[in-house]
Amino acid sequence: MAALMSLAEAVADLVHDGDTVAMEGFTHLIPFAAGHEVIRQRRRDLTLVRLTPDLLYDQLIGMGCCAKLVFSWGGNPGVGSLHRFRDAVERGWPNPVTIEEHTHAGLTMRYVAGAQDLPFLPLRAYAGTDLVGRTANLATIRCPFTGEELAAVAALRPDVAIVHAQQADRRGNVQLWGISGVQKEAVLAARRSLVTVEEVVDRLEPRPGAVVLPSWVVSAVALAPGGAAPSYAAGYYERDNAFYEAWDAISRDRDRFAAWMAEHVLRAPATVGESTVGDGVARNGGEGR
Amino acid sequence: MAALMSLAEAVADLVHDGDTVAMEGFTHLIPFAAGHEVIRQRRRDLTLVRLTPDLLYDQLIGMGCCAKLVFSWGGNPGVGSLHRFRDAVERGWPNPVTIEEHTHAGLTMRYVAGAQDLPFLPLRAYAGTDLVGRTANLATIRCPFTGEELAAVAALRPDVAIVHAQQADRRGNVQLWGISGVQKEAVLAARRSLVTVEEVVDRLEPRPGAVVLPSWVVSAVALAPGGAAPSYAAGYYERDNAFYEAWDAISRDRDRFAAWMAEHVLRAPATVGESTVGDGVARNGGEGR
Amino acid sequence: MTGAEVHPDGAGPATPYSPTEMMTVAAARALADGTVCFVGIGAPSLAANLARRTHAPDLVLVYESGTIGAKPSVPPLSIGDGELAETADTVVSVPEIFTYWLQAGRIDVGFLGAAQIDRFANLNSTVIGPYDRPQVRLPGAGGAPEIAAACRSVIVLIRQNLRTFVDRLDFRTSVGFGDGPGHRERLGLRGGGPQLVITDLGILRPDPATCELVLCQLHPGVQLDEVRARTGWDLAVADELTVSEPPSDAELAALRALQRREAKGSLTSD
Amino acid sequence: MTGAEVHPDGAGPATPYSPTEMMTVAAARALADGTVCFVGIGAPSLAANLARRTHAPDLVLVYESGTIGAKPSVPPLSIGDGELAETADTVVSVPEIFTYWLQAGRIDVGFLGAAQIDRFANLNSTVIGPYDRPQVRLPGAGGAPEIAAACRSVIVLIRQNLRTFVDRLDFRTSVGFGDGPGHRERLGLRGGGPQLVITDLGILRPDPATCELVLCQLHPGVQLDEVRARTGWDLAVADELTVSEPPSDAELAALRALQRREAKGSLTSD
Repeated sequence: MAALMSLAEAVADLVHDGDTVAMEGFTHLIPFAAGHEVIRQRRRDLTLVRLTPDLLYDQLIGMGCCAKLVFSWGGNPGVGSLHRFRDAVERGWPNPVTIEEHTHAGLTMRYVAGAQDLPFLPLRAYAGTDLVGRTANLATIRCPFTGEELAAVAALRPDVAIVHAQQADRRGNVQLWGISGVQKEAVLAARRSLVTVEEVVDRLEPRPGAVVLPSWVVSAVALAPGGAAPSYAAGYYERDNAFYEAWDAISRDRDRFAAWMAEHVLRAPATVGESTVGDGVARNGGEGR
Repeated sequence: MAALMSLAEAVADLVHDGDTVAMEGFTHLIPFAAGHEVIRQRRRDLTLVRLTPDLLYDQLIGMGCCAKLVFSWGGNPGVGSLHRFRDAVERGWPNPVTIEEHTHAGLTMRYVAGAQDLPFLPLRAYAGTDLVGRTANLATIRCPFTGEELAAVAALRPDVAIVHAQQADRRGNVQLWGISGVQKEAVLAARRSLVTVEEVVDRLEPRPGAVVLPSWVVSAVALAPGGAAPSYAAGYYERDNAFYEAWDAISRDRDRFAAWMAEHVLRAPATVGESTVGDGVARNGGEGR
Repeated sequence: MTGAEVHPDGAGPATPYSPTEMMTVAAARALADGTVCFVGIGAPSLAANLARRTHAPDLVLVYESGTIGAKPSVPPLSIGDGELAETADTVVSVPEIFTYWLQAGRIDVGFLGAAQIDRFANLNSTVIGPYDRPQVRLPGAGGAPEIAAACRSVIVLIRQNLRTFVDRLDFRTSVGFGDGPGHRERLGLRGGGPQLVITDLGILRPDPATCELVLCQLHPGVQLDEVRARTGWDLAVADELTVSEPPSDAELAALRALQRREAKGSLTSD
Repeated sequence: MTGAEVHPDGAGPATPYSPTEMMTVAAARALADGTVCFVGIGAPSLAANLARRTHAPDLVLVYESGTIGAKPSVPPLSIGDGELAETADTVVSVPEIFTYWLQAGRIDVGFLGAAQIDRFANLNSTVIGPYDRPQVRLPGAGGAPEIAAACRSVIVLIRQNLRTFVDRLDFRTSVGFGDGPGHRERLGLRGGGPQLVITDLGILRPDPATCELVLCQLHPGVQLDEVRARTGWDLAVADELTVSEPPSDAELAALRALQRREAKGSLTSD
């Protein structure tokens, strides 16, 4: 059963230095508030996993939380490069970051294999690309019926998955809707999971296209209204496109980045144990606008 | 793009003697009307595929349409045996039926592999059971990362998949909701597909838990109100449990079975080309009550 | 599924009950509250729904039709009954239920029935007689082999007699402890296997060392000799054989109310 | 993504347009109505949405975020923009979009961009310089390798100059025709590969025999020498080199209306 706790408590409980952490959300429902709490709690040596490391991972990398990045597309969607990601990979600042690089399909199936508790899954992918031989957790496998050779990816079992959803009920059942990406797979593949939510409701009203995570497969639920901003939460708020564009200039320079993070993320600490569901973490919403 | 046509035309067009035909519906939305049309059009030598061959397949087998059955559980749910299925397998009446027998998980993954256009998928299944060595399209495979041995099932690509849904729109987009079984996978795995629907509507209103099949992956849509009876169609009518119980006695005796089929199925022909969407096939509903 | 009524001897509750009712009540009692339970139709569904109405209101019922957290008011006649979907926390596809949920090891308890069971709690639900020349063709595997393989623990519900408790299965549909100690591990099965076999006569559990079923408990009024006579092998018996608590009035009332609703549902579904 | 405006010489439509607009219009024209199109963000999305508003109202737009049949009123800034989901025929998970839809070969046309392209239309979107000591680290593969592998046909949109049209890729992210004839087949790739490369200078198509890109069409006002000078290999040129029809007033109006809405969307999303 998911425990309802404050975001600060949940991150303190669930995310440890050296963990493999997947924060998912495919352009929608990106768990910014939770990622910022990870930054505030100064986690180190994380292996960060995410199909689309965008602004949130740029921030985590730039703040020195990340030792290794497992990903398939690292950019600022619709804008361009991730400068903190590039600075880490190109120049090792603030620390060297090793990478394990996949295609969307391949990394997706790593999660799916994890969620199914299979050691691998086959797929048609990677053939003929220079990723072959350079990317760990990628192999080939021969079909026992046709003899055909396919790609195989190893299951991914993060220590923690962190996702953001629109709603949880008071028992910790979670519902999210709209573009749902690989959030279900990330949570089901992970050993522990944290779901931040826009609100806690008495009853989850079934929605078209909703993904429901029963309370008993979630470790903790934390209230974090606005917790996906500057990405969006369908039914709650829209994507702050202007901030995505502004991030390009903020993140290009190391000092300006550091100053921005100090002002907008570090100076908004949610002290462990201090806050309770319903107030302590609401502040995370709306930052970076 | 799915063509809207009468059920009789659709079956005449899409289902040929000797075809591999999957009629799916996991206790819900079983395509009885379409199966009855297959019986009326006297298709022969079909390889019939279905996780749960229940009353509809008992009827198809008893009427001599089936040469081979690929399945995982053949019974009258909540009641007992399928007598026509048993008569065919135990005594070869009205014709011998060969079987390829799986577990639910295994046959399901055969469809999933087909829908993904993979030649096989691995799963944790069958190990230690007497199905191993007796069941075709089942092999073992070794994980290239861990060395672990898993089961592998070959992709299933039916010639035709037939499913029943609540609604289609006028462009042939299909929506079904409630328990959705493996219908999506069956349609996506098949070379051709027929969807019968309770009604054709101007616009599909998104529903919680709905499966949507875009028109461009469906071959034909035929109106068949009541077409899942005596199973049920969520939002339209309930399961006729009394008929499932009555079927035990009707089907136990060859002559009584033949007489019942003559009266309730054969005598309700939908002539090819005669009917148009909106009337010709409505009669199929409610039979067997 | 009815049997001769048992009349308690006055020490316990006064309501007479059938051996089948005893079996169902024993199965319900085995489910701790909060357990995630993979349920088939018939006796298992009845037992699980009885538990939910008595001591285990937060039991999580998962049906192979894809309904997770179903809370039916009537025991379903089919695993796809509409009410399962309507009352569920979520309904997923059949591919998903077998991969993300069952195979992934998320289920605490799986219920299984069978036509035959052997001393290692292996089960046959496929065929009586030779596979290629069946004497009785049974429905087949369904979800059973993977339930037997993957659930943390399995409860088998089966009536006990010489046709069901056999020395050698005609077909091994689902693996209990295979050929004995270590066999599940060699097969790579991840669940704990059948920890409880509940019959109309009593309750058996696997010996932790030999994996063979041991009769641990008799239902009230059942004699040990009768159980031995209805078992197709030389039955192991626990040193301390206990006797089941008879169904309480509350349990019987809840069970019978469920069955009345079930019977009504089956006649009025149109 | 702007360029010097082209002023038609009076024979065609009167509205001046940029090379980028020509490129987008050419891409839109390549999409027949009813085509099922896998769309990325930026130029491809703009082109597909332009086609939908001009000659191809029944174009089926599939985005890798899982939206199938999306009908956005504004070209999305991100493949996950809310309006894609709101207007889609259905929204599926990312695992499903890559397996049941893309991998299964259900997509007619995939759009790709890249930082580098070679003569066999292989693409680099991963890195400039050595992989382990990158000069410029690019976003990486995303969905591109599987789009390149599985779609019935691929359209590449890329600006043409000596940085993009290179003799040797720094990294092969997505396979066009690999090392030449037969290579796709040997790799087991099922789609037809890049059939059209649209640049700001003209249009290239693979030679059916050699698989090498051949310049087939120049955009109005572009000289052949200029294209050769902006290509990092000895460019093959078709015997009959045609000239693109300039963007019509209707096409330009529709395109600019889309871009105005896009710009507005990006400023007022809060």
